[in-house]
Amino acid sequence: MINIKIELYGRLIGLFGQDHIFWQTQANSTMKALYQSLCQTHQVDDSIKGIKPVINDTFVDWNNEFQSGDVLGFLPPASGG
Amino acid sequence: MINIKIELYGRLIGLFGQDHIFWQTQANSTMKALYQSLCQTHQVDDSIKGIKPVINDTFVDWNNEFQSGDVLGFLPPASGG
Amino acid sequence: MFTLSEKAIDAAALKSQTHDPQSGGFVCFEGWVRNHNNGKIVTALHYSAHEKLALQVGQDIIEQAQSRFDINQAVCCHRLGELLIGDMAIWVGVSANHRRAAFEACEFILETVKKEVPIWKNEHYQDGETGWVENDQ
Amino acid sequence: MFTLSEKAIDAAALKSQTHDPQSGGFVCFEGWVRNHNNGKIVTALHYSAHEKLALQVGQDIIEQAQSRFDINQAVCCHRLGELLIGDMAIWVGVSANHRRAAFEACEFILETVKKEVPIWKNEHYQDGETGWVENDQ
Repeated sequence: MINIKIELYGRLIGLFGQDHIFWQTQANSTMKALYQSLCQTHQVDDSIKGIKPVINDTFVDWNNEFQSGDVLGFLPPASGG
Repeated sequence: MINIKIELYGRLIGLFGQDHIFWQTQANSTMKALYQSLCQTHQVDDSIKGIKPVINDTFVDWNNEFQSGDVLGFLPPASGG
Repeated sequence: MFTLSEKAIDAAALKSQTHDPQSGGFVCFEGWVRNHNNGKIVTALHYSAHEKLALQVGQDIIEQAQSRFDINQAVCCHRLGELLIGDMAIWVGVSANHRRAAFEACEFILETVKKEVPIWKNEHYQDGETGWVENDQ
Repeated sequence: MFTLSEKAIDAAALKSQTHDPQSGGFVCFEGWVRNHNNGKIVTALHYSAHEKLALQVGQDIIEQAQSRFDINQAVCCHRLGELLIGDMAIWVGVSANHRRAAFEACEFILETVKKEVPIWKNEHYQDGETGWVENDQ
């Protein structure tokens, strides 16, 4: 098992009730699998549609894997301006 | 014969070398006839294309007639902004 | 409102006329005197107008914009007299609930004022010549 | 340049960055906090961002505008934190030799920033509720 920090932004803060989560998960997991298990655990009904995954402040693909100590982020559609 | 004042604007000032002309002409003349005789007298080769005739600060038609004491104006295409 | 100004245009004062609490967007255009035109070096220019008709035609354009676009406030001021490089020749500002209408109305006012308001530009060039410039019709 | 500001946006300072002698036109957009949205009365709002990515994406949009349009200077600043009605949320300013490019680039920057820069709006309503607003995709 590895430790990661997950950062939530915009409406995801409202959805998960917090802006960051410390999480333990198995190694070699993808961003997509992590997000889905996060939704399941928090009983949040959400799809990945419109959300952009980020690892250590860099946009990544949903199939990217992460490592212990990484900071992961999930960014919902922008609503600036 | 009647007396009128003619005001020139924009590039017409350059063309006629002055911004106003006091003029004596026969009664019942149209704006078009006046402009043409003005060009002829001042040896200016110009058409009425793009020019707007004005009598006493009101836009008029080229076929309008004017009266003694009227102030006539000829406005070339605008170039503000 | 459409106005003419013999002095430097006060953009801040004009802008304050467009502010209101329901407006979400504000678009403004400023026309500045450039140092070049048609390949010649411009040092200054002079704007003259048929003032009475300019005010009348300008105000009519503002009212056309108000009826054609979903905007709140629209203001335009055109400078007259002698201008140097960098001076402001025209200011157009529009506030609206939504941004698209503000952009459209601002551009409409600018284009129509340039085409229809009886104002004329006389450019002074570096070589000492001057030239009456006409906008594309 | 694209910047974020925790304090009130200083439009005059941003505008001075766009001024240069060859520019004949300047277009700016200001987004103001409205007192209503989707039929609810808005009293305030809060903008948050992924700051590092917001700066990166925002700067990329400015550079896209520079290469797509014939413009001279382009500047955008987005406000973060707590804003009240009438406060400025975003400022976009573009200078160009000709007006059309300035209008097009200003609108391009605004639309693309709204769509792509990771900034989120949380509206506070008169009834005490708050809501995360998403722009049309």
